[in-house]
Amino acid sequence: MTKATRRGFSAGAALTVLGLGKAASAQPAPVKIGVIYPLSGNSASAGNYSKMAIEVGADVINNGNAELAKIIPLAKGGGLPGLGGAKIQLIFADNQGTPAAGQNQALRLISEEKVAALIGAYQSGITLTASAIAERHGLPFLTAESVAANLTERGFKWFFRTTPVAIDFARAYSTFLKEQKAAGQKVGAIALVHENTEYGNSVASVIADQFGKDGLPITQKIAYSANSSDVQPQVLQLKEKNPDVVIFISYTSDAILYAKTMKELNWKPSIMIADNAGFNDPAFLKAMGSTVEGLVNRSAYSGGKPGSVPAIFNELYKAKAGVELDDVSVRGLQGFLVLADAINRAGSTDPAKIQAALRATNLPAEQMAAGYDGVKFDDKGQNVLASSVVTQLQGGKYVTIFPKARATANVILPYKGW
Amino acid sequence: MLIDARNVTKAFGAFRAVDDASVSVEEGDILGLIGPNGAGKSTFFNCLTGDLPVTSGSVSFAGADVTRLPPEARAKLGLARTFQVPLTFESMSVLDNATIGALLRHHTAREARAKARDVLQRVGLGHVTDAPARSLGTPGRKRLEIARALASEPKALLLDEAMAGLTPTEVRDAIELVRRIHGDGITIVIVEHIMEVIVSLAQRVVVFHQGREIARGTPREVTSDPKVIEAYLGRRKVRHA
Amino acid sequence: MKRYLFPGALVVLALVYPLLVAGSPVWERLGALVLLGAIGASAWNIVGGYAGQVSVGHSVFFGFGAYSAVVVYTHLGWPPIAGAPLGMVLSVLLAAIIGVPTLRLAGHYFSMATIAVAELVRVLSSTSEFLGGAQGLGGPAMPRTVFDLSFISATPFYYIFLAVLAFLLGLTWWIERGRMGFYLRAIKDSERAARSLGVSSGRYKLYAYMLSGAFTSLAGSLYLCMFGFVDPESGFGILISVKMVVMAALGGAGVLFGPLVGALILVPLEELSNSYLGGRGAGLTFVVYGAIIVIIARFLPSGLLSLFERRPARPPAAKNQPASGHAD
Amino acid sequence: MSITLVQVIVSGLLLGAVYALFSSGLTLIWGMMNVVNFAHGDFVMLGMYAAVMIWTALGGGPFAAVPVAAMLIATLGIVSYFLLVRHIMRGPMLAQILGTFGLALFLRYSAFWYFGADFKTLPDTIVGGSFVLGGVRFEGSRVLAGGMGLAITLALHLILTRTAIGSRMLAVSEDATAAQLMGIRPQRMQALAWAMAGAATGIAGALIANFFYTSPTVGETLAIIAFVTVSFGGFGSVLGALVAGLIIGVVESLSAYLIGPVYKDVVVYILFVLVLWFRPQGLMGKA
Repeated sequence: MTKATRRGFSAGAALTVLGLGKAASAQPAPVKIGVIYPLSGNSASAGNYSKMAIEVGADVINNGNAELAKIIPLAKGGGLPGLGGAKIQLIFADNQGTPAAGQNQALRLISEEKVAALIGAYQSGITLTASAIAERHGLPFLTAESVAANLTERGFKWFFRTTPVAIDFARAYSTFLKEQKAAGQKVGAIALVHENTEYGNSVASVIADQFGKDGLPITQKIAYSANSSDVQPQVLQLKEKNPDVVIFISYTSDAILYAKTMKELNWKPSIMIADNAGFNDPAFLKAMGSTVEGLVNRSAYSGGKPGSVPAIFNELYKAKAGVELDDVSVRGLQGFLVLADAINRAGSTDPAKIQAALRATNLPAEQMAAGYDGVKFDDKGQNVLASSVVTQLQGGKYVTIFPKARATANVILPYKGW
Repeated sequence: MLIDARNVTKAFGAFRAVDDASVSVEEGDILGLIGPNGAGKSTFFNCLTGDLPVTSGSVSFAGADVTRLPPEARAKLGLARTFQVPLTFESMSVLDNATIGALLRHHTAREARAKARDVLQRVGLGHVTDAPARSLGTPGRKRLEIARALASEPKALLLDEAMAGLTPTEVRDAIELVRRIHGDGITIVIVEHIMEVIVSLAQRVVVFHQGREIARGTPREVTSDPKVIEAYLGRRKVRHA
Repeated sequence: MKRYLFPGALVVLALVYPLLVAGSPVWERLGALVLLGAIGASAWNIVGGYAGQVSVGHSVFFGFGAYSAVVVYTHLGWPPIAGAPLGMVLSVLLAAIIGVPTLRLAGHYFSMATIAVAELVRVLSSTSEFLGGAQGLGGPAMPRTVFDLSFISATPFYYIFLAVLAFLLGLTWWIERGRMGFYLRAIKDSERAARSLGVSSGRYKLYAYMLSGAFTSLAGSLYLCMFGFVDPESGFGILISVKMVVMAALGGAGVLFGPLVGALILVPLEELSNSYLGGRGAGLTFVVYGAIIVIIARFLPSGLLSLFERRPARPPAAKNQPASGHAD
Repeated sequence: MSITLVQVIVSGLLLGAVYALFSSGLTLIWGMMNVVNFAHGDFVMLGMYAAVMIWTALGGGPFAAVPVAAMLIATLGIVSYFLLVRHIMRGPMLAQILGTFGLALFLRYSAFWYFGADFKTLPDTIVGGSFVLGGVRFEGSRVLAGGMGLAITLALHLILTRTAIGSRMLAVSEDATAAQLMGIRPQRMQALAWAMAGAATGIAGALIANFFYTSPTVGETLAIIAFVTVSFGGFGSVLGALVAGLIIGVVESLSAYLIGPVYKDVVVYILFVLVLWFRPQGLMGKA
């Protein structure tokens, strides 16, 4: 345990005692946290899973979890000790998948609901507009999953990001592939298939840059529009060029179609990498899990050994959502935990104090629900300890295979498929 | 020669609705176009107004070749028309309907409206100027179409079956109206299959049958023409069968 | 002077609204959103309502306006609002390019062609590096000068939008009473009859389309100034177009205040239902929203303002008018 | 021609037949009543959910799903007709957009509320895998959907043009008042048209669900394709929708393969606008 957390722990414990005394007479007013997610529209699936993950997080803080309490101080139950045992109240808002609704709801949460801080909003464009309102009103906004690079380049004082960004993914893939090359796998030709909205475009261009620097040849780049009704032509293009490695950057609906179509047309590369989103969606795994055995993915969710923070949260989440934690939901959960920790340390719902506490955040790896090396923000509000692991689908479940230090299983190549 | 159509042919695919028809109208004439249903007279009529482009042949109006001109350009030259099934502007008042026509020669809406009132008075719609056009019955709509066309101050007025669907009394009123319009110096072309109307109105008549002109002359001449009788009677026989 | 009562009351209410809700940023913003919606729908109304050419692809102009504003900021460093005139000029040109081939189309074909053009532009914009591709472009993150229109409160936007809407409605009113207004309504009722009376329908439809496009573009620029971000979906998406149509139709298309009334109903309905139901994440917002639209369409197919229309006689049952009957 | 190109064309044709199938209901309503159903995509979506439900709840395959979906969506069509469409038809064209768009949102989010936001797919074991013919691979579910698409679209076309009931429906579409004088009840014929369109749409949904993902918002994607297909083919013409569907399917596949998937929609839209430029009434519409 690091110094910082031990201090946090003892201070928290002391305040809990005080808080309990108060609670007997009057329960302090709950701390409201505004949560903006796509709860309708095309990304509603992801939004609703993240919502449940955050609810699990809030439940742990409000009502406690004995196992987690051993590792995470806030998991003792009884709310936020720093605020006299105030419970956390989540106020959810639907961004409807539009930047306008995202901003309107952010304003409502700030001015009507008087939330202490905001978290959201999944799509980068919506995070951009929603956080602009928070900035003007001087209220902390934390994004747990928007990866667009420009978000942290705006000189905002109230904006924080816990998630790794595209460059982190790109480095992870690059290192992983170089390792595989050294181990004798062929990586002579790499194809990049990406959907053509913000997510796919930005990640693809960062990967292309990084691979260029690292001498990994991208021989084929296929952009396609999300929500395609047919992906046969794309798969046929791949089949023709027959690259050794394919990296897919796709949403769920497309991921399903690619998996189906590759099986239909009976073609597979020797390494198939899927950049998260679609291929990690519980809906995708439910539907297509058996046809993409051996798929390599990146994830912020690393599984972990029984008794670890991710494993315990996974059990809690599974009981609520009926599916395992995945990359998106675990990032949302982690973002929420960071925010709750900061509010607790701030000891107040005063935005400036929360902002200061967020700046001072220094959480160690073992407290992480996500597979980060910890949480610590730089001047721009980016979590410098964010990282992702590389996972592989083995026996219908994702296991961590890279980096070595976190690996829970060995790499099995070539890609098996169906 | 106010209207001069030469060798007009209008084909729909292989079917020639009008086949090589030539008709000319002198200024101040009342010309009747008659023929049984499907004879091509309405198609020919629409070629004159520009609603249908001709397949071959030429049309000139007031000395200008208008063969390739759209209907609105012909209207500007002074060619006005009514429709077989009245196409009144249903959402507007009677006055506004006529104002649209008057706007062709009047610059402001105010002047056009004054002109429109005047014309409505003349055709006998002066008492319903503010009523919505959709409240009129068939005779009213036909009258309104005539008023609208007159408000555009045309040289020639082309009437497409203006009497169809009217009662005998209404037909008599309408004939009276057309006479008055003609009296104001407006050339009239009238498509009709009620023979009585043609006989009492037209100075000259052209008879169509199966897309071709089969007879022309005064009403008296054509009604005694055996070809015309056959065309009409032949058709009547079919109807009875 | 009963006919001035409604607009008069509306004007007074519009002027004092921000004072009535001062202190509630959400209600201040709601006022601005209503006006912004009304500007878009009123602009659409010129061609869709008055001329009866139902464009379901007006997002093309909206997106041009929004992108023009953000592009002058991104590439030239100007305040976004400086892009508004550029957007309007480009939209007029674009309207001419789109209008000439599509305005010849009758009824639903025109609607479908406009959808196709808007989708085409949306897809192309997402491949354009210059326009920020699929990621979209953001306006100034921090206000640099007052011209960036980056206000904390929505009230300045409210008055800017109100001025624009007043100008647009005034212009529409002036057009409605003049030659062009008569001609557009005539074209809507029967293009064939209008042409027979010397109305150059193609030209007037195009004028209406260009004018409508220019103001829709202005709405897009104003949207960008307020929200500070546009991407292909929020600029050119089909939902933007449909909302304009629905607002105008709901209030009364081809009626001066119709779009405003539509916006007064729909925008608060959308915002409030999202605020109260959206957080549950069950999609209830749109169930309610959809049901209300259906009910209005069912009972007032000509829009809410038709309630106040004087109707001396019932219209005859709708009949199928042949588009070009040349029966013999 | 390379075998890959043949594969691309075959996949385009099969896709096109499906486009035709789910557009035929739209064109029927459009041609018969001059009503554009903006909720059409959501009718397809409900047909898809019917298939998903039958599989997950009862373990039934397409042979159970197709008739059930047909009946369900036909019923939905009749209900929509009597409760909504019949009334808005009297109003201006805009009322149709208003009413059917409201209906679209209502149906889409009712499904969202009931089924959740998840993407659902059917296992491809329901309709046996795939087979190879002359080097070209055919997938069972697509062949089934494409084949039934062709069959049902043609059947619909024949019903409209060759049967007594079809000519009655056409009579109503041309002049409802005149048809009434001839003893035809227009409302009955129109309700029947909605039922037939609904049945075709439901079948389309049930078949598409076998190779496509099902989600509450899938209808939006499909609706735009259907609009383009129908106006491309000429509204009211089922045969036109079939031809247009096949053309669009092949053009999409070829341009995705040859130019790039991002541009396939661009090519289709440009083609569409060009077709309307030269034939404002669509490929097979009445002039």
